[in-house]
Amino acid sequence: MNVTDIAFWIFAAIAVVSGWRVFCTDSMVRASFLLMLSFIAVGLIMVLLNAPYLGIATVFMMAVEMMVMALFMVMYMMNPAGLNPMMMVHQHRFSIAAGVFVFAALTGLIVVTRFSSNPVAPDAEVVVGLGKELLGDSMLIFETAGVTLLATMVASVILSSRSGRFGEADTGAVPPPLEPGGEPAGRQPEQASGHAHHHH
Amino acid sequence: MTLIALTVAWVAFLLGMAWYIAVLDGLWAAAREGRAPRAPLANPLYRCATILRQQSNLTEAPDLLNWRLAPALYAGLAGTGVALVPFSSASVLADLEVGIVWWGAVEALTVVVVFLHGWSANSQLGLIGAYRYVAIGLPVMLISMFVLIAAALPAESLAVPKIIESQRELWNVIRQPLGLPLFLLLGLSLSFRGPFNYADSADIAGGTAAEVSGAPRLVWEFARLAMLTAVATVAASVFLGGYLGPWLPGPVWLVLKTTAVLLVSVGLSHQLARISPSRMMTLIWTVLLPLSFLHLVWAGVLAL
Amino acid sequence: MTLTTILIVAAALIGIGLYGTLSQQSFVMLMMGLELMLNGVMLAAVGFWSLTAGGLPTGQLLTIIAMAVMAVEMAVGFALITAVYRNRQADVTEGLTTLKH
Amino acid sequence: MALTGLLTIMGTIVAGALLLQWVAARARRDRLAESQKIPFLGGSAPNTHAWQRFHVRYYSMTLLFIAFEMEMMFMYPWAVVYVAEGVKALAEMGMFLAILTVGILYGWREGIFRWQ
Repeated sequence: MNVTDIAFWIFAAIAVVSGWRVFCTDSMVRASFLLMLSFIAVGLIMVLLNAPYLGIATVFMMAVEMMVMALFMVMYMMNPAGLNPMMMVHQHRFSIAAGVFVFAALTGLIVVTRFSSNPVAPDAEVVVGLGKELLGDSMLIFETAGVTLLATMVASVILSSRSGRFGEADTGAVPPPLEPGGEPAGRQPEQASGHAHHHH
Repeated sequence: MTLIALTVAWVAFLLGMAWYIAVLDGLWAAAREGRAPRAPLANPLYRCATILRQQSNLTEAPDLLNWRLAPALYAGLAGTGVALVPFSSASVLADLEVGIVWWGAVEALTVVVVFLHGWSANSQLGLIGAYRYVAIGLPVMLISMFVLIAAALPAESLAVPKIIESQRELWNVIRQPLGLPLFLLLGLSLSFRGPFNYADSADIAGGTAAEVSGAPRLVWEFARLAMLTAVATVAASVFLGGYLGPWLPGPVWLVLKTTAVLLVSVGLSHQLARISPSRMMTLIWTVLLPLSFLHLVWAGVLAL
Repeated sequence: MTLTTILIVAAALIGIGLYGTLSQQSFVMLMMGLELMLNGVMLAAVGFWSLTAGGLPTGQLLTIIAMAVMAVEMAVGFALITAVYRNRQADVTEGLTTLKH
Repeated sequence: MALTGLLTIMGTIVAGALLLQWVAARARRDRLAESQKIPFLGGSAPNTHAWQRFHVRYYSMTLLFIAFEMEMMFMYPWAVVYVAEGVKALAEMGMFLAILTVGILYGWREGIFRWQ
């Protein structure tokens, strides 16, 4: 076992254990940063696999995404810090069984399959290769990704922004009732949306 | 052996530069108040001793693990930032092929660490600092990435040593004049000083550090200074040619350039006024980001 | 570090992610499960690229596309959660019953 | 291995900083009274925990940011081959950035760079 192997096993253990702890911790902020830790460990494994660019880029992309994830946790969770522990799960046994089954099936497949060995040369200029690919044969993929990202930006702004051109986005919104067919429960958006001048 | 020697050298460099920034800050404060500075060189050390003698504060039910980890990780990230920079053409601690990508990761992780620091105290003012910092820290990152990518164009590489070597004839600060000022703004944001002090400002009683005293506070304040040092070291290498220079040996040039960049940064942080976070966010997206686009186009056309 | 071990680690991540996706009630935690599955997929893709594809550039591109999918999923997912929350104040999957009636 | 130096300096500094905090905590035996642990609010007593649902007023910006930041993934490899590929690289990235800039302009027009 050489240094690379030891490093791989450490990173792999971090990735799997922190990925598992995501669903066990009560604190939502901890959960999103545990997921980030899992991504960072996978990124470092990628560096070991001769993909330094992809690995390090995973680290920064995921750090940003999990930061935003943590913000949304605070916005949408009753109890973002897990001060009173709770499990919010459904079909729990089925989910565990599905997860274990998929892992076992994949592992079985992996163990019986024989993979051809054609490793990347240690001195290969992988970033240059990626750049050439982006600007050459895969140019259309690259530009399509641009359009896709534009569509994402526009869609997420339309869906999430409150102050639209046609008035506030939550005008007329009704919270769900506690019982089916009952009275709307919780905050009434009309009263809280800054239209106090209607009452004059 | 070289690994250990370089690590020790970089940690010593960080400590020395942190002391230097603290001295500059003291001198600046004295000049603003129109009084003669008292023991300006020893003052940072007195301050260290004072903080260390304090009791470490605790709050009700904090996230203690993250609260103690956040300052340590922040300082560690600053350390990995300087590790990318070579002292001379032969000595680089982290010889990463994708150095400036790692620098991007340092910026992103800094936002995470500062948020955690403000979050884990379970105190209102700390959280306000944390939320504000994310609003500014995220978009500022884009600007610095554009600026660094522009510097990578003539070097045809993402490694910091190659970017330095590409400046043998002409430093990037002349070739790409907008780069250094934009990058210095990032430095102020990463160590939240002056116009970019949205995390630890006085209007929220110290923000993320409002509840922090004793050794954790010492580590936190050191980490802020170390992060500014890391930014200055990277700036000195990417825009001012790093260890390149006539007559003197490489490491001396690097130290000289870093101290000069730090002097300018500290000056900016004491001179510029702060605006409200929402205005700053608009300013970043609508003024600074287009400026960095412009900078990239300029660098691109020049590199053809 | 062989391809087999890498793929088993990836399979473990996918399994845990699937568990999270199926079991979590809250929208945001459900997305964490999806992300964890994509994490495993990315690891497997880079493993194949590095050890059997001989460094074919398109293999790296595949990973980047997976990452882009993740970014799109997050941005649109959170935007949808915001829209749903704004209109119905629902933050768990059980809160959405429109399709049942 | 490229990671060795990076992880060494990170480990050294993080371990040193944690050690300092631990030693300082061990050296002082006096305990804080519970009343001293109340979060600082300029003298007034907090009536809620700080950790609760919070309306982060720039959430739309963060979503736009996630989508926009993806473009960095394409820009780094582009920068490496830029000189070799020449005008073609400039044109392709110009187009890509122009497409994404439309998104930023749209977001600006919808007012997402302000507090919502």
